[in-house]
Amino acid sequence: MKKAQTTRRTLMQAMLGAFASVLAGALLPLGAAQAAEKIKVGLMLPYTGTYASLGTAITNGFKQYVQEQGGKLGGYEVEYSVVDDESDPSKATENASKLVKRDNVDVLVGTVHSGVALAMAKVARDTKTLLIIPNAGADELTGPLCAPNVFRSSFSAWQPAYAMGKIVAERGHKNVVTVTWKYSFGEQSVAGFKEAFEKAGGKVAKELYLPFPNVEFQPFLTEIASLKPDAVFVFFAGGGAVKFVKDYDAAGLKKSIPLYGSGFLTDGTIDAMGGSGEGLMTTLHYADNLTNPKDQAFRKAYAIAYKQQPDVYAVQGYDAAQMLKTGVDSLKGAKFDKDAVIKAMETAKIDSPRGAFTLSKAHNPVQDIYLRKVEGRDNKLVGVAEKALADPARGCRM
Amino acid sequence: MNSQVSTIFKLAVMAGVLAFPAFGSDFYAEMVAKVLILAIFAMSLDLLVGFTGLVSFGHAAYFGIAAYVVALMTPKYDPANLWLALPASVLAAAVAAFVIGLFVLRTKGIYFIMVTLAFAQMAYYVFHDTPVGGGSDGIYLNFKPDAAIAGWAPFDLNEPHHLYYFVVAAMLAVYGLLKLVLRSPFGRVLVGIRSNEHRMLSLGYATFRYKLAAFTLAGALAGVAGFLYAVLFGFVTPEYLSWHKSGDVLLMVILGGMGNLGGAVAGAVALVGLQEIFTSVTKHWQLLMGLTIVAAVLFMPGGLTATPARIMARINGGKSNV
Amino acid sequence: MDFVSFLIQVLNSLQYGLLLFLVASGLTLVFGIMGIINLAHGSFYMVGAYLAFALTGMTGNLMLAIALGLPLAFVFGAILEWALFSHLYKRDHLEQVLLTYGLILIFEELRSLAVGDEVHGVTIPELFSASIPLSDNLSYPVYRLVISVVCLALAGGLYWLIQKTRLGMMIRAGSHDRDMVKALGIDINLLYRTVFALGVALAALAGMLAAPISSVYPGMGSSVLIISFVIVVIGGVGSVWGALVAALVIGFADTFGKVLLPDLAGLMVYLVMALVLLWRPEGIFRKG
Amino acid sequence: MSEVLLSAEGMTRRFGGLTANQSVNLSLERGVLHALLGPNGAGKSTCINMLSGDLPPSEGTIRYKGEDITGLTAYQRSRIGIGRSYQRTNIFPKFTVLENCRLAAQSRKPRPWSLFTDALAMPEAVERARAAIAEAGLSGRENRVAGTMSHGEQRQLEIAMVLATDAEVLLLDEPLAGMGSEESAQMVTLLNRLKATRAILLVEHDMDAVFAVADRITVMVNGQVLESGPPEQIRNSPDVQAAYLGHEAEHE
Repeated sequence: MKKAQTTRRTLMQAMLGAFASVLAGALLPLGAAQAAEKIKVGLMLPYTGTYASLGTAITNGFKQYVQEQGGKLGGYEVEYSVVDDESDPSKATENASKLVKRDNVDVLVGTVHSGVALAMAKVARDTKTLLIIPNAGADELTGPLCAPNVFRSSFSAWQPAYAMGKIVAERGHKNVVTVTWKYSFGEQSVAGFKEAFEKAGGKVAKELYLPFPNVEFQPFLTEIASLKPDAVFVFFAGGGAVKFVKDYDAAGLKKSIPLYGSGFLTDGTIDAMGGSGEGLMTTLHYADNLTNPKDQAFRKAYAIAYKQQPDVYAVQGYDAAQMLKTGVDSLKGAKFDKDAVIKAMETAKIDSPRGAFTLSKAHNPVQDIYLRKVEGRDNKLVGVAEKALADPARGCRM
Repeated sequence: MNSQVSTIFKLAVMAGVLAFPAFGSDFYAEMVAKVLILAIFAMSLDLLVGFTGLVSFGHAAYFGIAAYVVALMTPKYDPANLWLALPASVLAAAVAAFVIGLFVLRTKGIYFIMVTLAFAQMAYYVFHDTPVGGGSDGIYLNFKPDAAIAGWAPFDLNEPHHLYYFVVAAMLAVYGLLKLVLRSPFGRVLVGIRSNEHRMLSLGYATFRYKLAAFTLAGALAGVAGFLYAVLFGFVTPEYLSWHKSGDVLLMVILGGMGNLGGAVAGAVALVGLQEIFTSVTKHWQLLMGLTIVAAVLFMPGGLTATPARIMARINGGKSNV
Repeated sequence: MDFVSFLIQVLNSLQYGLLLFLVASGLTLVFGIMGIINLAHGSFYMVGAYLAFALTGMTGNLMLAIALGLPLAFVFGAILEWALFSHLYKRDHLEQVLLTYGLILIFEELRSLAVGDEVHGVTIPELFSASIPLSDNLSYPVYRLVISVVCLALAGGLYWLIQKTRLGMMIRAGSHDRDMVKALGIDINLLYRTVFALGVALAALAGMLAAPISSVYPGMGSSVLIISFVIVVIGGVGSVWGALVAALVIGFADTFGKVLLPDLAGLMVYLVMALVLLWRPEGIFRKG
Repeated sequence: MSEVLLSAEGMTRRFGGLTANQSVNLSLERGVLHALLGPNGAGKSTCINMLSGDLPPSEGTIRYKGEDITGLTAYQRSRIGIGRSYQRTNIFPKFTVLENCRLAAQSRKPRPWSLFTDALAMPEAVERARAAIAEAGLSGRENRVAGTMSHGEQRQLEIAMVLATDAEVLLLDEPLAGMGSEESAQMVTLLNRLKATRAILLVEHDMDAVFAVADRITVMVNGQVLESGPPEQIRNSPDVQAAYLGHEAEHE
């Protein structure tokens, strides 16, 4: 009994304390006096749930670049506000406005999940806050929903898929089946692939979709076997990617029908595939053995700082910080001026570990898309699939 | 808590809520508005769980459906009309609740819990997998509904303060409506059903119809909450219908104490408050949340509103009533 | 669909259904006998999968890992029953829902703290790593067949346990009338603890068996939870036989739904459930 | 001849292979208290459940005032004037006595659409409830919480609730069960008073009470009617003595 009582009391106390602190926070005039030499960065990324490791890698990459600059960006002290977005779109607008309205951040950085990123973009547009998206690939973000204050340091779903469409056609495949989850990212990837592939004379025989996050692929493998296409193109990520590749291999299809994937099929998943991924070809804006010195330095520093190898997510975080720095440099120590920062960022050339890139009119990277092949535990570079590929930014009126 | 103290307390809270925008920042005003909307949501569920004895684990479906209806009714470059969009979204939630109710109310107990959950999942997949609602990415509400009646606009929801007081008014209206309904003959029957449905049948009540009516009303009120939520945040996603949302609202009801409208409001405040605190403490905040829930179930059977009385009883040397 | 493909799809349906049965059987037992609604059942599936990953890493062999992991899961279940669930029998379903909802959050975070958030793979034991050719280009992994066989064996084992043993007699009595079990002088606490631990062990076993083909990843528990609920609803609470039939029905609905009605694939399972509810609100095999 | 209110013809109920009631014929008349006797498992509860609509019969016809009501559900039967009480006390334990009866009375004119009217401000139901409470002998206890009353009072409340529904046929399942002798005597007086204007079916174990109040007795054994007639006839029937009393002796 006594124990129960204590628990209850501490709980009550905690709640009272919470109430008081919320109240205090509510009534304090926030961010009235902002020191000119500081810049407030709001990191809104997933730190729990399926994408937790991606959120961590992006954060690490971002902070690494800031560290390399001596803890400052363009002379400005960086102050972080961090929110776990849980990859939950239903909390997204609120989380974003927490950073914007409560913490008065100068820049929003986030996130992985496209649905959450769309909600963040909405908040950014409404509040005219600068937003840098370090992963989410939804085409809309730099398409119909593009905005002067919204930037992306990663890619659009269309980019790697489009590049793969061309590659698959070049490799002589005429007749392809696609498989992905029935959600926007999957659908956009298939659309990008189909555009390039059919332009080059191929034919997508059938588009297969399964409900997200269902991973029972067996019926589709059976269907693929009976359709007998020349090749299969897929988009999956995380646990679904691992399972698909393993099932595809175990069904014996890997030997007879080559499998191609867009982007993240083989990122962070090769180990878990346990050999089934060997030889798989994918397209992305990063690969494991790029030869540029920037990448080598980056990987070395990252491995030392975080005791693990960096991945594409870390690169995207790193580049988000680089983009911000280019913008902030233009201020030359003056008070944070969003419009000036945007202007500088738009014309920036980012010296990324992935290779230098510029930004399109819609603020999406114009970048090389690499063709990679799984060898051992790495996505080894095969070559450049598309040089300086720009997202068409359909629907962007900027 | 005797009724006088309780009334004074409620009035004081109300005064605080009304005066809040004058002192608090926009962000916290938005948060209070969110809490009030969730309070509507929790009260609507309490009508089922606390007063009728129907533990619905799929209540988020009606919340989400209404949210989608207002989002879909809003043209891309224009606002929707409030006086059309609000009734339409509430009606859609009510119709969905009615149809689903026809199925789920045939079951009882554990079945009812699982079946309501499953139907909510079905609604979730309708919005997640089909293009009607923008799929998994959700859709924007670019403009808040326009309150104009024949050219005259009594208020403007784009004004944060107007929106805030609109939410306050809606919350008070729902609270008042439920109070009235609960003391009406209909409400009395619901409470009778919760206590002893079999006896209600043998007394001549068509309990199925009453339950269906309650389920539909609760769905409609959840729709009011969903509508306001969509308008407040301007973004709608399938996650509004997910079973986590249904779990959260159940949590509010039980944290506050079932069968008590004030408790549902207290539960909404408590849940949002706890989430705020825990997320500020650690990135593993869900662990704290889980532990709190487990502790609350084990040690606070009556919920928050019953706890002061229990503590008083203990302080006064009353016998243990755990 | 040609005839060979059709046959293979039937095989896929059976295999998927059997795996679902393994997860749902523990759930329906705990529901039916103890009257406990347990949302954390999916978490036990996840715990099983991570156990398989961790123990395979240590022992180098999945079969050894299962041999070690199964008793661990059983003990884990017994402890959990003692510490938490035993306080719930007299409470209403709502509180059970909440407590087990809280447990989902706790298990998920503990998993994150203990092993991180990466995706992991588990190797199929050497013995079962081969494949059997089914058509000119499609073959069927032996391991999947092994899973099906194990699931069938377990279904048989459960049938035997419930129909032929003294424990089973008590379980059957307990699911009908709690007071009667007490009157018979059976230690109901011990009975419940055993049944609950058995339920946890079944879910964990499903997770361990599935680990090599599904891989091991955060959030994997909640994906099986809802589908298990649907199976229990269709089959009838407490009926192991019902769970088997329902799991197979879902296996077929899901498999053929994806192939024949791809636009409705996500809804298929729930549509089947709605139809069954119209026909029999208490599930196909509701007893008494 | 007195007015037949409720009658059953060839009423049969099977549970799987078991026949719980086999072609039971029964009729309840206004002004007559009809007792149903029988050992445990004779099918009395099944019989009353079929009459009240809690259980559908497998075969047979049930008529109310000459109309076939076999297909009506429990609540529909209550609506036309068939009320029942339960063997295990079946009240709303957390409500007051008045609210228990008021809910019962409200069922006659439920007015579910008057959402904005205070149920307590609807005089009709409250008055009928008070009248029923008085008739059942619970005056002065209107504001007691039902669950806190004595067992005997709760049994009285059961009856009061049925009365509040204005039932013309009362199906009473062991209203004397678990009562002390004084309480039983009160209940017997009450039953005698009630039967003047109503038809009553009394399922009861207490033989003394049954012979004291019943105008007619039906004895069931193994799901069948063994004998039916006035108390004298039953008391002297060798069949009843052999089957029923002998059976009862085994139990004791």
